[in-house]
Amino acid sequence: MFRVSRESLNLQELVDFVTDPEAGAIVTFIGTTRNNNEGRRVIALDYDAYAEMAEKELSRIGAQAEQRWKIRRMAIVHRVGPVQITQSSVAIAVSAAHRADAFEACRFAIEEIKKTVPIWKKEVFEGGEVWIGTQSGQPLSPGK
Amino acid sequence: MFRVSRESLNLQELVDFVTDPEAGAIVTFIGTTRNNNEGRRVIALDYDAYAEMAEKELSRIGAQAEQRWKIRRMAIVHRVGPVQITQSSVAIAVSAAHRADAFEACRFAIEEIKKTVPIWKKEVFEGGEVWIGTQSGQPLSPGK
Amino acid sequence: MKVKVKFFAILRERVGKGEVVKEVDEGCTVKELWATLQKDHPKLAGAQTRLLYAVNQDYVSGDHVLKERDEVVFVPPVSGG
Amino acid sequence: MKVKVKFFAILRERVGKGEVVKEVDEGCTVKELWATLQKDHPKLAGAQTRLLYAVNQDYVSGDHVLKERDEVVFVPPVSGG
Repeated sequence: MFRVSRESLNLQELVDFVTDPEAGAIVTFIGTTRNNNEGRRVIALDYDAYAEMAEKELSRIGAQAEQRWKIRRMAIVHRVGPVQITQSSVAIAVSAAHRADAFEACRFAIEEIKKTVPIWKKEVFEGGEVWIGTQSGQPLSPGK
Repeated sequence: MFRVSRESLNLQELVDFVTDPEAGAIVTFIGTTRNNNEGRRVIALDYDAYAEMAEKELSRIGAQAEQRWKIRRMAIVHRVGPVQITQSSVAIAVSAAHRADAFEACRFAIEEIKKTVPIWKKEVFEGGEVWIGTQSGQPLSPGK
Repeated sequence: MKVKVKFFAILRERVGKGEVVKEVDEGCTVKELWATLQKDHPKLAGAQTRLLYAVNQDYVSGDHVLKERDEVVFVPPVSGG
Repeated sequence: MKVKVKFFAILRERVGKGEVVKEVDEGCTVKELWATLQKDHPKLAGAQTRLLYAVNQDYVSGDHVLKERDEVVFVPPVSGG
């Protein structure tokens, strides 16, 4: 299950999806909107996604994790649209026979999501808003 | 929330407990009964606990984690009694401002549980049963 | 030939819409397409911020040659999670 | 004086009950209590398997001296999780 969704995330749905009789461990990660960032008072995060490609990239992360670790199943759902304080923007669940694999694959997944998946967060804070990762007000031009 | 319980575990309850406006990450671990172990076909695990002391030890693990990592909240619930295949024996949830702390503290908690908390699992498998960690049929005598 | 360009995040805001269809010459690369877009939308022009390129939902290099009906996305630094 | 001993897991099964109250002498250590219990319950006697000791829900060493009404638990290798 690799999905971009406008609805609020249901962790239990992911856990049910990865539940497996051969699994002895399930590790989950949830990213939640924090009320502060770099000294700013955050009101909400607002996510935009290139959804079709993002789902493809999430599947690729799942396939990579399966190659690197002995895992049973993985599920990732990323939300788009506004995500209020304490609400979840991303949920990952991984099952494995043994816990070390589940922990490492789950950690890998969130690190990769932050690197390669075409999803962007705009931070709405008291006094303004900013697309994270993009210097505010600076013009854009292509890399190599 | 550090608890030993006879009821089936509710992960969402733990996640709700650790949800915090200062947290950007929640990591959870669930231990589930696997259908096989060391070549045996497992039917169920049956947990016994010295409940009052186990809860004290779980709190101690929480306090240690708070000293070592920058976490917001932690919850651990361990089940006693029979736990069928795919069902959960233990659930841990940790929230933190940043994900590295949440991952490390959660991993620490499950490793410590397996070392110090007075809870024991009996594996019921096809053809017999065994208390894990105790050589079957061998008499017992004190250490140092 | 025609290609479709989709804009997301800060690019969507600067262009003021999520999608344009562009007429480009045979042999046009994604990097060349970007240069054309900067002329159409002056707010896209300017200094150096790392962009990646995706064509039909796969990352490609800047000298990737476009084909009829390709879906092109210029990917500002991602920040999901 | 009297102390309460609780049995769990494999010890509970071998003794056939979860709890006994034992009369012990002043100055009795947990290790000495274990020796007494082995006489009462021959199934507890025998070779070397690591046991830990807990008194009133804290781990203690074998030479910990018992007090009236202490709650004593002999802890076989734990296997929670």
